[in-house]
Amino acid sequence: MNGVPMEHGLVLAATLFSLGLAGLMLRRSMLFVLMSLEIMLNAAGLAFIVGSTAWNQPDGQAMFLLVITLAAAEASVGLALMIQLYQRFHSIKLDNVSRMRG
Amino acid sequence: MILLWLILIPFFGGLLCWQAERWGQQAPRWIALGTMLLVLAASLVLWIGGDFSPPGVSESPWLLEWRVPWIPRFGIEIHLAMDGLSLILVALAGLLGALAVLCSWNEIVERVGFFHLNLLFIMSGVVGVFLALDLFLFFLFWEAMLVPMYFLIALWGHSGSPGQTRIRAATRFFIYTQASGLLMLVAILALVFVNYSNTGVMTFSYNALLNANVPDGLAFWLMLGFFIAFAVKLPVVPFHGWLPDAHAQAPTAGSVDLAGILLKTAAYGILRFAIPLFPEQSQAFAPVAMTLGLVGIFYGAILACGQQDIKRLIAYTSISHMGFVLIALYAGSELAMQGAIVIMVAHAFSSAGLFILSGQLYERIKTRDMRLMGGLWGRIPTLPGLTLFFVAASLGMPATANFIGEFMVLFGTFDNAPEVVIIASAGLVLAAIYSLLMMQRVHFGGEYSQGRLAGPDAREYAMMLLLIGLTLAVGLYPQPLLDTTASMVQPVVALFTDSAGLAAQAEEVE
Amino acid sequence: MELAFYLSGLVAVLATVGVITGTSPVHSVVYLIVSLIAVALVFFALGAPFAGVLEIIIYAGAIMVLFVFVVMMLNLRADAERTPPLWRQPIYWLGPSLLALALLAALVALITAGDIEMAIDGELITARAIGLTLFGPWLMVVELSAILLLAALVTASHVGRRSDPGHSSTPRNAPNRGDTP
Amino acid sequence: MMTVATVLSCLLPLASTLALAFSGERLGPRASTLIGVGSVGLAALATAWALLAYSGASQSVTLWTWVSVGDFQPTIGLTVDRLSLVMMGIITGVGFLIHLFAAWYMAGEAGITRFYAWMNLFVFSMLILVLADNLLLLFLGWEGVGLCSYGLIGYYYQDEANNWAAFKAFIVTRIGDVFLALGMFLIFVEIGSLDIGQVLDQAPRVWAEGSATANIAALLILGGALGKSAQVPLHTWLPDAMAGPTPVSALIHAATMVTAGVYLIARLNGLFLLAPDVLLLVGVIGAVSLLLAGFAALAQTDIKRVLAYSTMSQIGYMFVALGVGAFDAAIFHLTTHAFFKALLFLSAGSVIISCHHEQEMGKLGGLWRQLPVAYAGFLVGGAALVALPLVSAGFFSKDEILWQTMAADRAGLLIAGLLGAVLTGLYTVRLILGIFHGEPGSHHARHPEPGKNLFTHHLPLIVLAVLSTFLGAWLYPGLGELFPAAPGEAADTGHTLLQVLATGAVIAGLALAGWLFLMRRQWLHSVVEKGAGARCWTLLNRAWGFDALFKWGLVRPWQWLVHGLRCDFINRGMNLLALIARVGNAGLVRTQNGRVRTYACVMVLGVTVILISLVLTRGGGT
Repeated sequence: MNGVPMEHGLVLAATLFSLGLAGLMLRRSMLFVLMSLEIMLNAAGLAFIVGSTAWNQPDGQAMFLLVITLAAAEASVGLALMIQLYQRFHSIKLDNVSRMRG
Repeated sequence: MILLWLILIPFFGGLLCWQAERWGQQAPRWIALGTMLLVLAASLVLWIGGDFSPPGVSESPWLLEWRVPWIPRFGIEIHLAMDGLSLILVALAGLLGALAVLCSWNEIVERVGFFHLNLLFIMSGVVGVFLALDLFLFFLFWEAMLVPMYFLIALWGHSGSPGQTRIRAATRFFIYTQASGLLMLVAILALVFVNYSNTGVMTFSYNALLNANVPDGLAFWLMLGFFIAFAVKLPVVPFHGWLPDAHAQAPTAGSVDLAGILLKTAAYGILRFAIPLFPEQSQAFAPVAMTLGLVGIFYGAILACGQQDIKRLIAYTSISHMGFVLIALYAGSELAMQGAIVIMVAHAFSSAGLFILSGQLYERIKTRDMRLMGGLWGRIPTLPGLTLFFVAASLGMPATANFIGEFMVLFGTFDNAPEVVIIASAGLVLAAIYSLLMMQRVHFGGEYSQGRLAGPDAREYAMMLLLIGLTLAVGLYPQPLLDTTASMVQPVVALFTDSAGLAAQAEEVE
Repeated sequence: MELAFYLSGLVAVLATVGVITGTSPVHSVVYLIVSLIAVALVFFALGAPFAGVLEIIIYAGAIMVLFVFVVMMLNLRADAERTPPLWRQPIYWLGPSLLALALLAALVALITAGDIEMAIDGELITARAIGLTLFGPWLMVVELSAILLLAALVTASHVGRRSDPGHSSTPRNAPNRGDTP
Repeated sequence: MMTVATVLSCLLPLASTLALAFSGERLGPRASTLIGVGSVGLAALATAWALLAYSGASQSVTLWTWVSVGDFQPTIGLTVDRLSLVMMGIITGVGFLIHLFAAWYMAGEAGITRFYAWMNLFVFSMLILVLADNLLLLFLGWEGVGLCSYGLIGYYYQDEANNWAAFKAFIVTRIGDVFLALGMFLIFVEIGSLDIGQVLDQAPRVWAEGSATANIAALLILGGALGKSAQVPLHTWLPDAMAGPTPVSALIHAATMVTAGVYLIARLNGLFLLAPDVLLLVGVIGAVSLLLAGFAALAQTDIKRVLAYSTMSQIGYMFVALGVGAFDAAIFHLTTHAFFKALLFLSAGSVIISCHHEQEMGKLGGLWRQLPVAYAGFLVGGAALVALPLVSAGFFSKDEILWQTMAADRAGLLIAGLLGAVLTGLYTVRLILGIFHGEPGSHHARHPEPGKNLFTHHLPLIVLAVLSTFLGAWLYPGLGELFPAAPGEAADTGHTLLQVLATGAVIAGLALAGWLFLMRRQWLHSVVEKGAGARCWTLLNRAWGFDALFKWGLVRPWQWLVHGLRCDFINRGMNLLALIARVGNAGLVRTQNGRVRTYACVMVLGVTVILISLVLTRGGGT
């Protein structure tokens, strides 16, 4: 066997993604939700890199750059929202903030 | 072209009324009245000038016809046609429309213009239903009637008995009729597609679809689709839930229109579409339809006796009367079918009379609860006597139109279905019970409260005299009416009975 | 090289588990940084050093610093300590965990069912090649990322600014206060 | 000429009805009375004209064709023959006298206009009933008189009880009318015509004698007749109908409307002859009614109720006559009965008004000196009612009935008739003694205000009194050729014996009455006070409990039904659909709770399901 099979790289990306998803679903604190989102975006980026290196093409890495930009933008806006949230409600628990009554 | 104008006049009249409110409260009323009378006059002119003898083989069965393509790709046309039945119903709609305007003269004081816009739009839709021959156009008008009626109930209705709001009644009315209308749309589309796959021509034309060769099993379901749509509007008993609420909450004009014309569109639909399009299936379905009619007669009568609200009582009597119409339509004899038409006209007069009277009563004593009435005979001049007349008409007193209709139906049905007639006759006793109960509770007995109330003014008196005159005229000399519709009814009866004959032959051959 | 991949992959997974199960925000943030660095190592192992470097600089460096700042600024420790009793109960985490597991299983099944006969031999993709791609056919994407970042910057500075202290006593009744100048 | 007179006599009451009905309250009581009484007077004159112009042959006039659809061709057409002329004479003649009396009786009442409008409409409807040349038009008159009866029984509308009496009268007769209507349907379907002449012509050709269909048709018609003529079992409305003003009771519930059933059966005699079993049933029902009503009349305390049961009983005689095929005798008795019963009711009305609306026998008494005219009226009318031999009109007609019954060999009916004669004597004597003799029972009876008006009070009573004597019987022209031969026309043996027998029955009744009510009054009181006697009294007073039977058999179940269905359960069933929608709504709303985690979970669930299904299909595909 020569090198890492591509499946393994993808499975790693999938595992990270699922973990991020689980965090998103489990946690009520907005901080953890944002971190889970970061994990998921990162997993997506990993998948791009795996693809890029497997095909030996640089395009995947360009996509990774886009993903990382997105993550940065998302983190900055999300954190800004979180600060605002905390100032208004003195809590970052998303359940406390929800106003919809089903 | 005059057919198109019959639809457009109320439409434009409605728009004019809406705008005319800026010129004062009275302007929309006069405009609406004028428009209604114009439609009435136009139909009367057509009636006097028309030739209603049975058409020859090559002649068109229509008195007037007007068609232009509308959406040629789907074979949809604006195809209007008028025969005796449509003419009578259009004239009836014009008359009751005028009465509806008159009876809301003092009742409606808010948004007068918009009110009359809705009244005239209903009128426009109803006339369209009576004239449309293209099935798509028919469906369009069928649905177009609902919206203004919805507004009429929802915006100007009484917030009557506790727990029953007018919005709720309006919504219920809308949902019932809309849902059933969609069922009809499905049936229409299925019919058109079957015809398309058979002939390769996409058309919604009535004449073409009459000859559509629909497979037996499917035809039965399509017939049922049409039937249920009309049954909801008629209303036939399991689908009657909207009627009492709508009547009880609607303003007087709404009740008059609803009972006088809107219910008739259903009977018209059965007569024009459900039976001719599917004669064999209708024939097979007749026992069920008649049973439903019987159930309607008794159920309506029993419930009418249990009501406290005078308008609900009248509404349930409508269900009972429409039971007779349903029986007649499926009896398969000319006499019965003509009788059904007479009942339709008679019921329009008598129920309009009763609704207008209960509206006038409401204006005087501000309640529709019969427990709060009693002894009004001594308190209001003339009005109770007028009520008694319409009560007598409603219980089928001879010399009123209702008697002619009911007895023609019973005479005509007895040959084919004596058992149905025997049971339905008991309905005559029930009619007497609920009609007189109303009289007892409202006008007789001890006086619930003191004080003399105003009698009818000239406007109210004239409306009542007109309705009484018409009821008596039709009751004593219905022949002009019958002659007008004969040429329309005879082919339908022939279709109905022929298909029975054919079915019997087919069975023998097998 | 394979060894580096598998080892850092394992570290990344474990660190991520630490992130989502952690109770203290600060610990979680640190776990996340570990996870990101491990992923960066994976990139190196796969032969994408440019991406690895970017991962460390931007993710672990810039973004996570933001997180740390916010955690410190809001002093979230106290908030975090109150949570455990609630979410230790299996009812709260069993469902989502099983769901994520099922998704993972489905993904893995799909990936392995593909029969991809492809291996990553660790050949380097140089920064030059990436640069040529980025400023060649992907120029539009770069411009778009720039605009996205600008937009994020404007948004974050607008949303995140300190609101008018006069209204903070009745926060729930004035939800649109962010719009007032 | 005759037809013009006939149409005129119909139109005059109708015209006055319309004039009165649409005048509102502009006409004063005087003008209303003038129009109301005058029009019927003119109608009576027109009828007299028609009688004079009558040539012996029946004449028809068709005004217009009512409805014409296929075979269904009923007309608005009148036929005048002997029978209708006799009926017209009674309706307009007796009707006019009663109207005249009403002018005295109703003076000072509120709503005179309404009263005369109803009365004239009644006269019109009744005339249409007897003149109609087809069954549908007859039905118009038939229902019309029912409606007028409703309106007039409930004339004093403020009292709830009167209205319910009117309601009951209308509904019970309406039940009979439905049978009549069904009979009409059957006749039309089988014979193909509603014209009475054609029906009678065709019926023997279509139906064999005694065939099932003929029996059913006759039975249905009989049902209609029973309702209108208040015979068992549809008789319960008549005593309650006495709630109306007394002239109404005289005109509608004694002289004319209640005898419409007799007229109907006589008119359709050919149909009933085809159904001998039903004809016999007519006689049996008549006999039962006459006995039941005769007994019930013994135990009434209200003088009008006594007269009401007496009317039922006398109509029972007419039914007996019809039952043995003696149609002429039935109409004869109808005529004389119209005279003497109208007289009795009007005299009773005179007493009632004089004593300030007191009509309980117990509170009257000893009035014969103060109210001589009413007393005379009661004596003459009572004599005719008990059929006092030779001097009274009732004797001749009742004798004819009994004789025909004997000639037809119906021993049972004959015995019932004779027993009925004894009962008639009993209750008549009791009635007269109760009102005019003995001690006054109340203040009003001690100081009555007798009617003094010669024209409107004395004249009708005197004319009717004259007609109730043998003169009235002589006036009856006989309808011989109109009906098939009655059984008694052939034989004559035993007629004298029967007359003696009948006279004996009358005398026995009177003697028994005299003995009981004059000699043994105290004993009688003690018997009905307690024990079996009291129970007997209650049973008779309630007329054998038919009212309770109807109440528990029909009215209560109906009320339960109405009450049970009031909620409109079928509609509730349709509302189930709405309920389902609402439950679904409640369930789905719960998912829209604004929690990101829930949304994420649902999204992930969806993605997972899609992916798993992808895996499975791929596994299956390759």
